[in-house]
This record gives sequence, C-alpha cells and structure tokens, in this order.
Amino acid sequence: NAQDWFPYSVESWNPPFNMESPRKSIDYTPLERASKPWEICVSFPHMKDAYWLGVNYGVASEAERLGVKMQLVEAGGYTELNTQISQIEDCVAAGADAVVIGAISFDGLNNLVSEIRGKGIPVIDVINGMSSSELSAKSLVSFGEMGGKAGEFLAQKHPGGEKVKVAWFPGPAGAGWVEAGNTGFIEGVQGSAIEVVDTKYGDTGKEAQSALVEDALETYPDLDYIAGTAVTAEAAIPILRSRGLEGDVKVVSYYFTPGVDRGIQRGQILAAPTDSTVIQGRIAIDQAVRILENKDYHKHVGPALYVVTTDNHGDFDKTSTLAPDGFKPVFRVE
Amino acid sequence: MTSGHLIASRALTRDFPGVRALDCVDFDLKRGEVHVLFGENGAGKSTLISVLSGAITPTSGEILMEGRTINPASVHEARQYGISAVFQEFSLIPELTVQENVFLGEEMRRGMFLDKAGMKQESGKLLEQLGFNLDPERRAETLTRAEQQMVEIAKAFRSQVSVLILDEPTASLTDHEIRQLFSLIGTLKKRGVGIIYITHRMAEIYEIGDRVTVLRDGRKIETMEVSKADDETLIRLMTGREVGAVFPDIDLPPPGEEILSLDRITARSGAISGVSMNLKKGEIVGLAGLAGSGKSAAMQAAFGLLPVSSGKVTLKGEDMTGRPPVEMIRRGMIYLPADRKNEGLMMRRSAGENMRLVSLARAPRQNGWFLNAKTEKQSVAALADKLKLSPNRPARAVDHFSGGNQQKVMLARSIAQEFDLIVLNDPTVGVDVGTRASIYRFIADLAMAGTGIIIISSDLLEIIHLSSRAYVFSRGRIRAEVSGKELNEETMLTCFFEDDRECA
Amino acid sequence: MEEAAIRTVSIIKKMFVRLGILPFLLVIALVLFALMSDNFLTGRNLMNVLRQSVYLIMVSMGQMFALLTGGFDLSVGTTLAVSSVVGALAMVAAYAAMPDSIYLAMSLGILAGIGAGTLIGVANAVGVAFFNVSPFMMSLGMASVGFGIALYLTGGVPVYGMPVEFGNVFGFGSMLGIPVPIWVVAVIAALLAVFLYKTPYGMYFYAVGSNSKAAHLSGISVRKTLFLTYVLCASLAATTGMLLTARLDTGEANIGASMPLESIAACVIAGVSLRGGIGRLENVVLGGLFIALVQNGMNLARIESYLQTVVLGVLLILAVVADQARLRLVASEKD
Amino acid sequence: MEEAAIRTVSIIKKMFVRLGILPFLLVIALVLFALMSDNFLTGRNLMNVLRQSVYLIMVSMGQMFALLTGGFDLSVGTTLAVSSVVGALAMVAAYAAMPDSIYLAMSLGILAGIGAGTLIGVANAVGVAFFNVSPFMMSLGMASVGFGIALYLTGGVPVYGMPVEFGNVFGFGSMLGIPVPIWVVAVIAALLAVFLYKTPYGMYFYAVGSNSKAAHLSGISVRKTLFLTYVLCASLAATTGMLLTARLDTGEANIGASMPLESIAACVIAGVSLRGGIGRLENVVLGGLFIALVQNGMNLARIESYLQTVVLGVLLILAVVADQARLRLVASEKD
Ligand SMILES: Nc1ncnc2c1ncn2[C@@H]1O[C@H](COP(=O)(O)OP(=O)(O)OP(=O)(O)O)[C@@H](O)[C@H]1O
Ligand SMILES: Nc1ncnc2c1ncn2[C@@H]1O[C@H](COP(=O)(O)OP(=O)(O)OP(=O)(O)O)[C@@H](O)[C@H]1O
Ligand SMILES: [Mg+2]
Ligand SMILES: [Mg+2]
Repeated sequence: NAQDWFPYSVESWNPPFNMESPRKSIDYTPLERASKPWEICVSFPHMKDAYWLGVNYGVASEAERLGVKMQLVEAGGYTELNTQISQIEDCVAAGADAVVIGAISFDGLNNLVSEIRGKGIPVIDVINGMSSSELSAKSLVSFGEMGGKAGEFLAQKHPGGEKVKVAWFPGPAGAGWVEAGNTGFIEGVQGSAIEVVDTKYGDTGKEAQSALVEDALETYPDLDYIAGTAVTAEAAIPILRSRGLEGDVKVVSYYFTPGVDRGIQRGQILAAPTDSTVIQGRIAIDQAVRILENKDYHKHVGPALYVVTTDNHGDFDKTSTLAPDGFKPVFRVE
Repeated sequence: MTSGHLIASRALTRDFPGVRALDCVDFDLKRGEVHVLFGENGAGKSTLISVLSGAITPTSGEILMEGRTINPASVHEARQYGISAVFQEFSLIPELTVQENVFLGEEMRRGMFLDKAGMKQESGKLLEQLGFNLDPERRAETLTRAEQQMVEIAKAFRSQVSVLILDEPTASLTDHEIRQLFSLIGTLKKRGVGIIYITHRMAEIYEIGDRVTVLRDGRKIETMEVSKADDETLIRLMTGREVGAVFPDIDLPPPGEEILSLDRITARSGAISGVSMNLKKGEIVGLAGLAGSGKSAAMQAAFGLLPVSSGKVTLKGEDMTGRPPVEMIRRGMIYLPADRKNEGLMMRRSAGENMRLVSLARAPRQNGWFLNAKTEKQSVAALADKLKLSPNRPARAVDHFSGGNQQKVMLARSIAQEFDLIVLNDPTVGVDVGTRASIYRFIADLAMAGTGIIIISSDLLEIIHLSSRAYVFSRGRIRAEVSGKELNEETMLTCFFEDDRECA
Repeated sequence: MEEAAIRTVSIIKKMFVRLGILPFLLVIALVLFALMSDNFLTGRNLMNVLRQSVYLIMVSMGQMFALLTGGFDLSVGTTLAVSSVVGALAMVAAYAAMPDSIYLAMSLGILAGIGAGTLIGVANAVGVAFFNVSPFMMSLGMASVGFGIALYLTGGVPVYGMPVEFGNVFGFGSMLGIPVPIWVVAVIAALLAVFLYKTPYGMYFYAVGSNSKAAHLSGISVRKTLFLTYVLCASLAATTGMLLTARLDTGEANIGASMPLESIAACVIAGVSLRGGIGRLENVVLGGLFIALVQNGMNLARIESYLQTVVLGVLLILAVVADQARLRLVASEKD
Repeated sequence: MEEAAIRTVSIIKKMFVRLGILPFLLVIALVLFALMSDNFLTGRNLMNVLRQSVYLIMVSMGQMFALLTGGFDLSVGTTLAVSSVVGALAMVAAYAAMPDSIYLAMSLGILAGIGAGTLIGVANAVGVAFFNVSPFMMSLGMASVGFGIALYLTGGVPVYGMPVEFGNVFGFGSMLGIPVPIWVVAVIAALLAVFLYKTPYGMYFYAVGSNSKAAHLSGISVRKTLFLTYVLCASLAATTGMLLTARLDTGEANIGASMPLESIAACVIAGVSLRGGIGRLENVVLGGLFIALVQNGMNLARIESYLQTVVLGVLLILAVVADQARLRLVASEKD
C-alpha cells in the first residue's frame, strides 16, 4: 500500500548541501499528520512526461496523507526559467506557506530563493538541485550520480578487454540535469572497456530521439550499446526490433519511467538506475511540513540509488518510482 | 550646347532582364516648357522618367542638369536637384493619411521633431490650390483611384521644384480636376519650371504641350514642336503604321430584352442612394460623373461587392440583390475593376493565369475533373494575340508588363468566357491610342453580338463615342439619363455638378 | 573543349533556373557528406533518410497550402500530437474491446486520430475563413488549446498497448523493398499534385494568396478556399501524426514541437513566398528532404551537436540567398 | 434614466473604437481574477505582475518594429540568451580582473551583452536589407546560429560569479518604490514613442511595411529603414537579456525560447498587422501586460496548468475576434 511507504532507506548528507559531504544511510519516517492544513506550493519545470508525473504523484499523495493543501505549477519546459520564476512569485503572492521547487536552473533561482526566505517562507529543493545556500532543505539525488550509476553499470559489465562501443544520448543540450548526467556518465565509464563513440544531444521528444538513434545505427554499424534518456531507450526499442538488432545492440537508460519499466520487464532494456522519484517528492512535502511545524528534520536527504535490471526487476517496488497506471496529474490538493 | 537645357539625357539605356526598355535615348527639357512623352504601351516612357527621377539607375548613358552631369542614385537624391515626379504606379501608403502621404519622405520639421501642425496647414492649402476636394485627414486606403491620383499630384507640388515629371496624371481624373491641374501647370511654366508630361490622351498634348517626343520600342523616334504635330503624324510615329479612327463606328441593332435593372438601390455605406437604372441586350450604357460621385459604387452594389441596404437588383429577370460575385458570374455578369493592381490582378502570377482566372471553373475539362493543359494554353495564346499583348509572352509575371498591357490582361477576362453583361470600370486607364482603338473596336463587336455593356469612365469622350445611352451621377444619385443628341460633352458636364442649374 | 565547358555552364544555368536551388544543394550535400562519412552514401542510409524525411515532408506539404493562401499554420505540431494521442487511445480501447479484430481496431484508431487532428484544422478554418482572425493568431491559439487537451488526455505519459501490427505495417513495414511511410507520402504527394496543378481548384489557392480581392471579383469563394486550406493542412498533419505513432509504437503528446517552424522553413527554402501566391509542391518535397538529409548527414559525419545547430542555421540562410540569385536569373530567362 | 444608459453605451462604444479591445480585456481580466482570488488585487501583486511583464513588453516593442516593416524577428529569444551569456561572461571576467571597480565591471558586462545581442540583429539586418532574405528565414537561421554559439560558449552550464550589486540594482532594486526594471521599460517605451510618433523616421517604418515600393518612390531609403529595424529589435531584446540576467543572477543559454511567438502574439492582440504598416506602441505595451496579467491571474486563481494552456489559447483567439468586431465598428464610424 502506497500509504505506508515508510520507513524508507535514504542517504543523508552532513554537513548538508554538499554532495561531497560524507553520507550515511538512515530510515526515513515522515510525520503521521500535519497539525494544520498548510498551503504548500510546488513548482515543476514541466508536467509533460512520466518522470515528472511520478514526482507529481509523490507530492500529491503525500500532501493528501499529511492533510495539507498543495498547489502545483509547471513552467512548460526547461527553456522557461523566467516563467518558473514568475509562477513561484505568483504562488507566494497567492499565500503559500512553503515552496517546493524542482528547479529549471542550478543557479538561476537563487535570488528568488533568498527573496522568499526573506519572507520567512521555507524553500525545499526537490529532484533537480539548486546552488543557493539559503535553501531550507533538499530532497534529491544528483543527476550526475544517476548518469554515474548507468556508466558504472556498463563499466562493471565490461571492465576490460575488447572495446565496447556505446552511443550516448544525454538529452537536450544546455539543460542542467542533462549536463550533470553527462558528466556523471562519462566519469562512470572511465577506466573500463567502454568507449563512448558519440554523444548526441537532442530534444527529449520521441521523434527527435528516434532519428538520432537511427542515425547512430547507420554511423556505427558495430554499435554495442545505446545509452541515454528514458525517451531514447523507449524510442530505440521498435527501431532495434525492426532492424532485427534486438539483443545485438543493448539499451540502457539513465533514469526510470513507465516505458523503461516495461522495457526492462520484457527484456528490451537492459537496465536503468532509479532515483525513487516518488519518494523524493514525498520527502520534500514532509520536510516542508516539519519545518513549518518546527519539528526535527533532515536537511539534506535522498533515496539511495540502485540499478534496476532484467534480473532484479521482480523485486523492484514500482510505487517508489512511478505513478500508478491511470494516475492523472493532480494540480491541487485541498 | 546643352546650356540651354534644364535637364537632358545622353545615350540613356536601360535594360531589364531580357528587355531593353530604353535604347540610347537623347532627350532634353527646357525651362518653362511642357514636354510631352508619347508612345505605345511599353515604349519606355515610364522607364525614361524613372531614370531621370532617380527611381531606377540606367544601364548606361548619362543625365545632365544645366550642363552638369548628375546621376541621381535615388528618388531622394534627385529631389535635391529639384526633380520631382508623379509616378504612374501610385506610391501612397494606405495606412497613412492624405496629409502624411503628401509629405512622406520630405517631412516638415521643427528641430528634430515633426511639424504636424505645419504640415496639416500646408497640405490643406495645397489641395485647395489644386482644386482637389479631399479631406487631409482621410486615410489613403479609403481613396478611390481618382482621389489617389490627386494625392500623388499634390505630392509632386509640395516643394519648390525645377523639373516636374507627371506620368499619366489625368488617367483617372475627370474634366473638372484636369482643368485645375492644367492651370497649375501653367503657373509653374511661367515660373520657369520644366515639365515632362506623359499622356495617352491626344487632346491634352495640343492643349498644354510645347514639344512632344515620340518613343517606340525604347528608342526615340522624333522630337517636334506641338504646333507642327497632328493626330495622324503622332500616331504614325508612335506605331510605325497607319491607324484608323480611335473610336469605331458603332451600329447597334435595336436593344433586346432587359438584362440588368437596379431599382432604387441604396448602399449601406451611403455611397449611393436610390439609384435606378437598366440595361438591355446589345446596349452600351455609359456611367459618368465626378470622382466619388458613386458611378463605381452603383455597379459594385449590383455585383455584390457593396452591401445594399435597400432596393432590388435584377439580372436576367432574377432577383439577385446582395448576391456574391460568384453567383453573378455564374449567371453571366462580370465586373472589371478600375484599380487593376489592388483589385484586378495577381501581380506576381503570369499573365496567362490572370487571363484565365474567371473562366477556370468553367474551362473545358477532361473526364469532368481535370484541366486540359493544351486547350488552356491555346486559349491563352489566342487571348494574348487578340489583345496584342506586348511582349507577347503570357508566361511572364504581370508585374513585369507595362501599365497598358496589364490593363489588357485584365480585359482578357471578359472574353475568356461568354458573358451576357460586362461592366468595365475605366477600361482604358493608361492604354495607348492604338490599343485603345482596338479595345473600343472589341467592345463594339461584343455589343453587336448581343452582349450588354456598361462602361464606367472618367473620360467623357469615351462615353460619348461608345455608348448609346448614359447616366450621369452626382453625389451618389443619378442626376440625369441622356441619350441620342443629348449625349454630348456640354450637356453632360452641366449635370456633373450639384447645383440647381437645369440639366438634361 | 572550351565550347563544351560553355555549353555545360549554360545547361547548369538552365537547370538552376528551371529546378531551383534545391536540387543543387541536395547534390552538394550528398557529395560533401559522402566525403565526410563512409556510411552516408549507402543504399540503406539513403533509404533511412528518405524515411526520416517523410514526416516533415507531409507536414510541409500541408503548410504549403496555408502559405500559398497567405497564411500560416502554427498548429501543425499540436495537430500531430493530438492525432497521435487520440488515435492511440482509441486504438488501444478498440483493441482491448475486440482483441481478435486487429485490423478493425487499427482502422478505428487511425480514423479517430486523423479525425481528431482534422478537427483542429476545422477550428482554424472557421476562425480564419469566417471570423477573419489572422491565421497566425488563430493557429497559435489552437496550438495552445490542442496541446493542453493532449496533455490532459495523457498527463504526458505515452499511450501504450496498440497492436504490434500497427507499428509493423505503418511504422516499419515495407512494400517492394520500400518502407510503407514512403509509399504513403508518395501517393499523397501525387494526389496533391494532381489536385493542385490539374484541376481548376488548385489555381484558387494561388489566386486567394496573390490577391484575394481579385479572386473574389473573379468569382472564387475566398472563404471556401481558406476553409479547405486549413482543413487540408491539418488532415495532412494528422495523417503524419498517425504514421509517427506507428513508428514510435506509442501515442505521444510530446511530439511535433519543432514542426511548425521546420515545416515553414522547408517551404521557404523551397521558394514558397510568405506573402502568398507563390510556391510549388515538388520543391517543397525537396525542401523537406533537404533538411532531413542535412540533419542525417551531420549526425553521420559526427559533427558536434552545438555546431550542428549553427550549421543548420547558416545553411537555411544561404539557401535563401542562393534562391534570390536564382530569382534574378529566372526573370532574365523568362523575359 | 434610459437616456443616461444610452449615453453610457455610446461612450463605451466610442472608447472601444478609439482605444481598442485591450483596455476592456484588461479590465475584464482584473475583475474576473479579483473575484477568483483574494490575493490578486493587492498592490503588491499588481506590482509583481507589472515587473513580470517587463521582459515580454520590452521584446514585444522591438518585435513591433519588425512587424511594422512587414517582417518578423524569430531570433529575439536567442538574442536574449546570447546577450545573457556573453554579458555574464564579460562581467565575470571584468569583475575578476578588477574586483574593486564593481560598477565599471558591471558597465562593461552590460555593454558586452547588449553589444553581442545587437550583433545578431546586425546579421539579420544585413541579410534582410542587403541580401533580400526573407526576415522569417533570416531570423530563424540566426536563432539557430546564435543558440549554437550560446551553448558553445557555456557548454550549457549557467555562468555565475557576477557582482551581487548587478542583481541588486537591475534585478531587484527599486526607486521611489517602483522596481528598476519597470523604470527601464518606462523610459525606453517613452523614448520609442517619441521616436515613432514625433520624428519623421517613425513614419518610415509604417511606410516601408505598408508599401515598400511606394516608400522607395517617395524617397525613403528602404534599406536603411530595414537595417535600423532589426538592429533596434535586437538591441531591445539584448537589453531585456541583461535585465533578465540581473534578475536570475546567472547568464543562461536556456532563456527566451518562447519569446519569439509570445512577443508576436502580444503584438497581434494589440492590433499590429502581420502584413506590416499597422500597429501602435502603446497598445503593444498593453498587449504584453495583458498576457502577463492573465498568466499571473490564472496562477493566483489556481487554475490548473493544462487548463491554463487551453484558456490562454482561447483568449488570444477571442481577443483577435473582438478586435475584428472593433475594426468593423471603426469602419462604420468613419463612413
Ligand atoms: N520591373 C520591370 N521588370 C521587367 N521589365 C520591365 C519592368 N518595368 C518595365 N519593364 C519593361 O520595359 C518596357 C518599357 O516599360 P515602360 O513601363 O517604360 O513603358 P511605358 O512606355 O511607360 O508604357 P505604358 O504606356 O503602358 O505605361 C516594357 O517592355 C516593360 O515590359
Ligand atoms: N473603400 C472605401 N472606403 C470608404 N469610402 C469609399 C470607399 N470606396 C469608395 N468610397 C467613397 O464612396 C463614394 C463613391 O465612390 P465611387 O467609387 O463610386 O466613386 P466614383 O464616382 O467611381 O469615383 P472614381 O472615379 O474616383 O472611381 C466616394 O465618396 C468614395 O470616396
Ligand atoms: Mg508607363
Ligand atoms: Mg470609380
């Protein structure tokens, strides 16, 4: 039952807000119930894919469980930093008690954060990360580590010997999470037999990724792996099937979506790390309520990462990462 | 030798892609003279004055001003030398007011800023001087062709000029405005201004011209004193052959049954009120009146272009009030507008396509669906021949034809298909004498074959010579219906003006 | 020797004038990319390019009609998304209801998708033809409306569960060695060409775009023509949406975002005038092909992503500059 | 009583005709949102809206010039990004080189940013004015080129390290209780209004857009006017880029993507014609304000996001439909 998702094993960084800090594993247990129906504003970069739908599920169901109100705004895409700022300002103007931000930009929201904090409103950083030192709490894992996990997974499979060719599709150029994932992945495969033959940026529209995958298959007829965004992985499946390359060219995603889940279940996708998206969302809401109610809270936590593969898929609890089937976006919780 | 001349050209040549529009033309203009340029459509008249006024640059040759070589690279530069032109192609900005248009490109300033009050005053004065009844605050897009022409003329007079160029300024003006213009030209002449005047109306040559230069195929044929010129000579020089009378003898059979009737039509915009008129099979009926008198509006209302608030339009016995052009065309009526550029032609498409536009839907088809490319081509070629399109290349974009030839392309629409009723609005605007003769001939033939024809015209002679009956409009109403002996200039002109004077 | 050279130059010049800049650009691109990548000039890859270009070509053909009449359709991307989502949802539902009649379910889904996309076109058409709304605004507004609906229907999650046959036939199938999507676009292009050039109605689009007043006076129903334009454009985009859905194996709300500008770009480099009245279908096909070819070529030539963006931009501009030169030549040849 | 009512109606009608649809829409929006949210009609929030709208208004004013001359500028978004990135890089470098002269470093950075953005405008201007490239294509191409460059310069990573004073003054500062960005847009709008309405040059934009041949024949340099247009438009976008950078405290390559279409939309609902020659600056300011206000109001009224997309689309269309009605009234008044 999703209602009792806790205790959940997470990592906690101390001193907080520094990914380099030593981390320790703890079991996270949220509050039973909020003492009053706080108004919490949640801002996302967009609400047009299953990844953010998962986060949406997390924040919405946790708000409901705790008995607080939630208002969700979304900026419409990673190019809409300005819109996100306006939306958060509007949210605060509409009377939010706390703000949870899935940031479009690592640095671009810092001014806003200090402005909001100046009004005594707590700000929680969820999923994407911000550099502001004035944040109240963070509930996230770095996308760099996600990329790293995917890279390490490949490196472990091919520690040495003959070169293994990987085409790498990190996502749209310039987006913060993409650049982080890219750096992590490249580091992850370092010192192994993995050779990243090409890095192709591209919009995470499925048709754009499709074309990139096709072109990569033409460019590198002897390709071994396609690694990249969840959209890339999903797009690669029918293409490989039609070319009869299923199994010859293997697919790895560096984050988790329902499509990736299906793919892994059916053996079409080899592996993908999960960052327990739903849990990140849940914790962020819990942190907000704890701060508002002056309760103890962990300043900087994030679910432990692990890689879901065709082998361990059976043990994997989907509700930590994906919204249930048929879940419709919830923009308002009363 | 050139010192006596105000402006002169030496061996002026201008090539357009594939056409030599001007071929080694030597031309000169003296102080205080009106020098008429005369020639067929496409002879190169407009090209010559465009070069002189800086609108286009010559391929070779030079321009001298009082003996000094000048080569104006732009209209702006030419104006610094005191050269100012009214172009055949209007250069009004539809969104701007009359007054803004008059001063466009040469605004009055106070320091850095526009002197709006000054310009308003000046433009009012100028229009009054010219005798043009125009509100300086009106936006140019609401002006009729004739009114646009007036603004164009006002533009040329806005500043002190030493050379004034007028390219067919009277093409859509009526007698009243023309008189004013001519008297103003007289004043300028006295001040020593040199005037280049292009016209296709021969009477005007004798009236105001001092010398006349005839161009043909881009070459200068001859320059002569107007006093020594006559119609026959000029036309021979222009065409290189003999041309009979301009107006054909028309011997129409007695009119048949009624084709069109308007019964007390009032337009919603108020442009016409209570207009009743009719037309019978095989008749040519003229509509005359001052600019803005409503002569066009009446036919626009009949053709479904102007919303009608009351009255009845009957076409071939059927009530067609307020029906759109599609249906009027289907029932055998066609209206050819006066403003060929804005309302008539697809300027960037070929002449052939323009000619066939109206009849497309009725073109012979293969299998009931498809156009027959071959017959299409043949019929276009036949039309081009019939109207003596020049150059005879129907595949060329209409944009690239001279004004007169563009007019022919539009006319071709009315014969690309059989019609019972053809309404021609100023059909010979800017058409040369030779072509005009053939257009008139052609109208006469159509009428004799039984087609009903309505000619709306600013050229009274045209109406008098062609029509068997005419209506005179004034201030949106029909002031008189004239026929037979009454169909003469004197009688009709008295009806043009709104006063209590007795009129036919 | 020299004479032969002169003759060749003159032939090339004639071809340039007649065919436009695109065939030359295509040849240049082919040669360049062939030099830069061994895998480029293989039959397989060329077929690949052709297949990738199908979607852009289809949409661009529709866009051309909008441009011909002096308008725009900025909602083609949304139309693609809506048809994909609605088509997939309907097909999944139909398939679930009757798992045995796969082809019936497929047909129902396809019809639903194309129908839904075309509805957006109908809305555009009503706005433009009857309410006189500027096509830019109308289609921009509808793009926003449609996208909201597509997201609402799916929450951004891909729609899974269509019969595999759908993808197998329309996405990856082939006939006589040629992929089905190519067949589809070829047939549609041929039909459109006949409609545009061989029936009287084709000329109406040019007339309305060149001078709508003249068209009106010539007895052409400007309204009907505009109406048809936007419906046609949307139905082409919707068909593309279904083809793409077959290819992606899922219904997606997040496709087509770059289509509006890309399709207009394909038309413009093909010489379609944004002022209306000028443009040829066959060139538009080449225009779409060219853009797809360049993108593919740069990928195969391993040109860095950032640089690709720059190169594509420069190429678009150069193509238009070259076309300007051609237009000047055309004028001289015709006269 | 009745007479008074009739008089009121006639006054409203007159205002409608004179002022356009936007003031009415603004009032309607204000009332509606005030009813839907208690926090909407507070001084703080209205100031908030005003400040949010500054960026769109600035860009839209530039876009208006492009539209007036019958063109487009689709590169405004990229211009924003380039100026932000270059400005930030320059400012960071200058600040590092001379940590003591903060204001000098700031000025250098601002100049560099505006300069870099304006360069894109110069490229557009050269293409449009001298090579006759269609503005659509030219600016679309430059948008692609500029974006590639911005990404290349930053590797997609935001540029940080500018002096805090920059953000404090231009992003969050205020004078006489009014935020600095609002002052900036007010001053620029006033200057532009004087330029457009009180000097002869203003009319040239209208003339060129309305009928460039006629403008040429009237002795106006079409080239110079077009050149100025694109440089002006880009410099406004670049200035916006710097204001936004101050607000964000970082140089970002990923801003402005929605600006091209949004700024054109703001102009179009303000009655600017896409065919050129028609449009008024003050209405464009209201247009930008209206879009920002509606977005803010919907957020405060807690309208859910997908629905917002739909509502915004519908509103844009309705605004234009209403404006059509107004134009008909205008016509009937004049006759
Ligand atoms: N822009 C152009 N492009 C190509 N050819 C042109 C262009 N303008 C004029 N011509 C050609 O140049 C020749 C001379 O044209 P011009 O306009 O000077 O004639 P015109 O004597 O003024 O005729 P009209 O009496 O009909 O006005 C014609 O053959 C015409 O087709
Ligand atoms: N589009 C328009 N908008 C406003 N007023 C117009 C429009 N068209 C015509 N009018 C006005 O309607 C009246 C009648 O115009 P109409 O065209 O019938 O005049 P006309 O006698 O044919 O003059 P012309 O010889 O100038 O064509 C004039 O006062 C004219 O200014
Ligand atoms: Mg001429
Ligand atoms: Mg008239």
